[in-house]
Amino acid sequence: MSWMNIELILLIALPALIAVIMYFSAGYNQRARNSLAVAGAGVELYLVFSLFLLNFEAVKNSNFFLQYTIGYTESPFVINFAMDNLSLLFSLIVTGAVFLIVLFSTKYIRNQENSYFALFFLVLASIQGSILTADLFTLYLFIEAITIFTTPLISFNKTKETTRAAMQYLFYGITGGVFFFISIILIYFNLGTLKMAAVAQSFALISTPMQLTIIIFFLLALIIKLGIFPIHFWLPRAHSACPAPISALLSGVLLKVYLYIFMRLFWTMIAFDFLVELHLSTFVLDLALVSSLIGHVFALQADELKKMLAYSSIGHIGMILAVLMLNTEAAFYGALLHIIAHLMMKSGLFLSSGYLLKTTLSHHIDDLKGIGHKNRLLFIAFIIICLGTIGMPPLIGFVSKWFVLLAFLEARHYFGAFVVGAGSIIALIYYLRYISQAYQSVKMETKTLREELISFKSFFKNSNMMKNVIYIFTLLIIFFGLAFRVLEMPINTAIFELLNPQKYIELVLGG
Amino acid sequence: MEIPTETQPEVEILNKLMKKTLISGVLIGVAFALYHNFALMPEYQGLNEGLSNYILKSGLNDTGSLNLITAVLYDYRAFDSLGESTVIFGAVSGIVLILSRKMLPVSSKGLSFIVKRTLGIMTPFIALFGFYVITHGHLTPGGGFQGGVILAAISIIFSIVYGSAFDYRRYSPQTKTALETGGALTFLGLGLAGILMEGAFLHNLGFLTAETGTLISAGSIPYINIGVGFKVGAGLAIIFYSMIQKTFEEDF
Amino acid sequence: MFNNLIFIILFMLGFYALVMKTNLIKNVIGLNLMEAAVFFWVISFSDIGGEVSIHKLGEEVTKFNDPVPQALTLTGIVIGASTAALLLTLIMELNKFSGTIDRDQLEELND
Amino acid sequence: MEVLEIILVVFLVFSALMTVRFDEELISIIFLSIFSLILTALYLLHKAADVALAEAVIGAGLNTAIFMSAISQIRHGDSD
Repeated sequence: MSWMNIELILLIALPALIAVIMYFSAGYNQRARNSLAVAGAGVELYLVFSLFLLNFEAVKNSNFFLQYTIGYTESPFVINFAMDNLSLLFSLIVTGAVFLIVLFSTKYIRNQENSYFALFFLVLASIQGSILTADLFTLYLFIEAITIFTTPLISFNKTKETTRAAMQYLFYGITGGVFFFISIILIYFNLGTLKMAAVAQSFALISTPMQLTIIIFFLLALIIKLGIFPIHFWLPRAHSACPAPISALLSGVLLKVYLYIFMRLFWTMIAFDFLVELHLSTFVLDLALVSSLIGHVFALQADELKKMLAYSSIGHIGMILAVLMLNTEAAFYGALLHIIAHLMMKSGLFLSSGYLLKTTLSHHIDDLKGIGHKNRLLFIAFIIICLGTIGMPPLIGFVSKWFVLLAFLEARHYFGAFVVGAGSIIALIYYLRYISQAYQSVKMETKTLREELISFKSFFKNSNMMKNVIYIFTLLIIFFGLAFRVLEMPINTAIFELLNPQKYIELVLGG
Repeated sequence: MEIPTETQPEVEILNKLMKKTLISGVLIGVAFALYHNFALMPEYQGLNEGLSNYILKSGLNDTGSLNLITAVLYDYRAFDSLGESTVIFGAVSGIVLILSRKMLPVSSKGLSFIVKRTLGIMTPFIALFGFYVITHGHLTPGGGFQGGVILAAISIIFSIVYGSAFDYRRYSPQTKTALETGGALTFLGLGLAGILMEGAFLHNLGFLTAETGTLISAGSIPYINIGVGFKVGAGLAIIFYSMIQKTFEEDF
Repeated sequence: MFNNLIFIILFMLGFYALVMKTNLIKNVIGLNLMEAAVFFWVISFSDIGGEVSIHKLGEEVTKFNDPVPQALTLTGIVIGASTAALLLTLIMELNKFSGTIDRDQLEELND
Repeated sequence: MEVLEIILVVFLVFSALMTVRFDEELISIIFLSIFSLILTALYLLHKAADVALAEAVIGAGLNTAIFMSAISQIRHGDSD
């Protein structure tokens, strides 16, 4: 009996339970609801972190492995949940970011908090589920669940623009889901199993054209979900339409979860050699690099702060995907470090954009005039995070970009190195455009001034928590920039998992 | 709303035609490639080896459910069904969130007297069929999802025949939400009972098992079916009602 | 083996409606067609000429159809229905805001 | 059996074609409903009773109702 690792189920069930409670808390005290939300996310974080601390020695020696089996343990047809070093790392960073986002949203969201938090915690539960599951169909279910639960959150503000963005997001997401389903069913018909580990063992038995079909459908689904170049239109709209915490969730957290699923599928389940054999790895590498370049270039012409940030996300995700495709140890190191860095930076940027844009008339760049004068300290934090994204030396963005660059140079892939450098330079331009705009001193017309002041006053009463969250992100970026070697151990153990999928396979099938 | 078009219509039509042909060509190409690959699929022999073989051999012994699909859905892969009902819960709360303004049901008078009377006679039978499908999920085709949708269909038919305000008055949204939650909690509770009694989440409860083929057999499967049935039925009814409601402002 | 052909035809028809039609409702219908095509293919492919996979009391059936793909399909159908409902709700809202459900017109209104 | 299946499949493809072809949403939805019904029959022929029941109830019943309610709302908005 697998009594031992029941924490894994708890990690999924706890947010789901909180979501149900939240849904029925419509008429109740707002303060109690907010505390419940913070407490729920805090307990989740505590659970994951305690898993890390309790098994510290095991993680260090990279033989950390937890699993839980649902139902009949003796039959081969059961749903497994497994946690190895890679899932632990992702679970840890994702839960940490989500905790901070929840803290931010308790003060940011002012209407219909019950539905908001219900859906938010359902998303958290599905994220944990998709990270922990070792079963393909359950993974499909969780991916669909993420798409369905985030859609109402995107249209939370209920304007024309948000509704349209949400609709587009759902169309693309469901189409991706259909492709994912086809892949899964093809795998089942060929191998008669849905367990990732069992698929990994016998994937070579499938005929080559069928392998190609399966891999292409998986790739299509994930490219749609990640917003890589040919199918990236939905991403900037969806990521800029929703409320700021949801932007942070989508851009900062969810894209990383899809990257994790990508790694799980193409390193643990389908060995990477198949991609190389079928000449798909170079294709995806080039596609991702083009996507990175296009994302950065489009960010140049974006006239809205959040749209610019979303396009910049496309650029960064493309870069991470490209460097993963190099399939070397240095590449993994750079990619994982940049995943962590981008998670912190993009969440921080979106949250601070949410704070800043609450006081302006619109999201347009012209309305940002003088915003730096109004909230000095916060805007300095914003600039620091921007510099991190560009890649300034003492910050984590620099460290991660440096390792990515080294990985490209080591593999003698000079176009990749060029894209990393060019991306940084373009990013410098588009961030400076906004920063200079923010520090322009303007003479405001009295009417606008008064309008802004009114929204200002009512807003600033309760906003210390929001500021603090942004400062926490800033401090984290500075801290990890100086002490990035703290992250070395967990990242290296995660790389061990990517390089030795055999361990995961044996442990899942054996236990 | 009419949008004025400034460009010459011929050019536009030509553009559209070209786009259409191009995309159709691409689609046909992809279709041929797909067909080529799918034609290479080996003849399916899922029964001779692998997991389905296991289920066909010992599914009845393990679960006591005659219907093997129910055995898969509510026992072997019960977690998936739990996730699926969570997806419906999320969709319901999402739709309620999207459409949440001050709303009243559209008031229509409904159909003629004869239809109303006929429906009055029919309703118990439809409900009976729904409950039959739910409770006999482990013996005959059907189960919680299908039966739940049949129950939701009663609600839909009522709104068509009697006018949409009728069902709203009979069963308030609160009742439906309570039913939905009750169903979900039944499912979850049975899962937790599996931990306490059998040592694994959503494990079938052995002590409930009776003689195979009777109504109350197959461990916890009938109870899960009932929970899922209520959940799905109430959830889909909520979705339908949110969609036919009309915003308050438009009535002015 | 003409099931493959039917699958491809239906799938491509659905995909065509999803990509080429500008009416949003037709896009949802296209998505539904795509899903239905996949499910139809799954069921017809997993049919190996056996019985319905339900045991009969007192009878020993030797050949069943595989129940697993059917269970997966069931899950897929239910998810498809709830996504269709969500999509239609969003389209209704969009119609309320902009008075049209045409993709091109929405695009033009936006600029 | 074979003949019945072929006839049904022909009708299936025909109704799918009609669904895509017509610009009027209402006709499309009616054909989608017919499509689902034929699909139900095909599932039954393929000995998948559970899926057939689900398709009949969800595809032909619930989906049609939901589509119709959406259409009626959208049309109502237009006529005002």
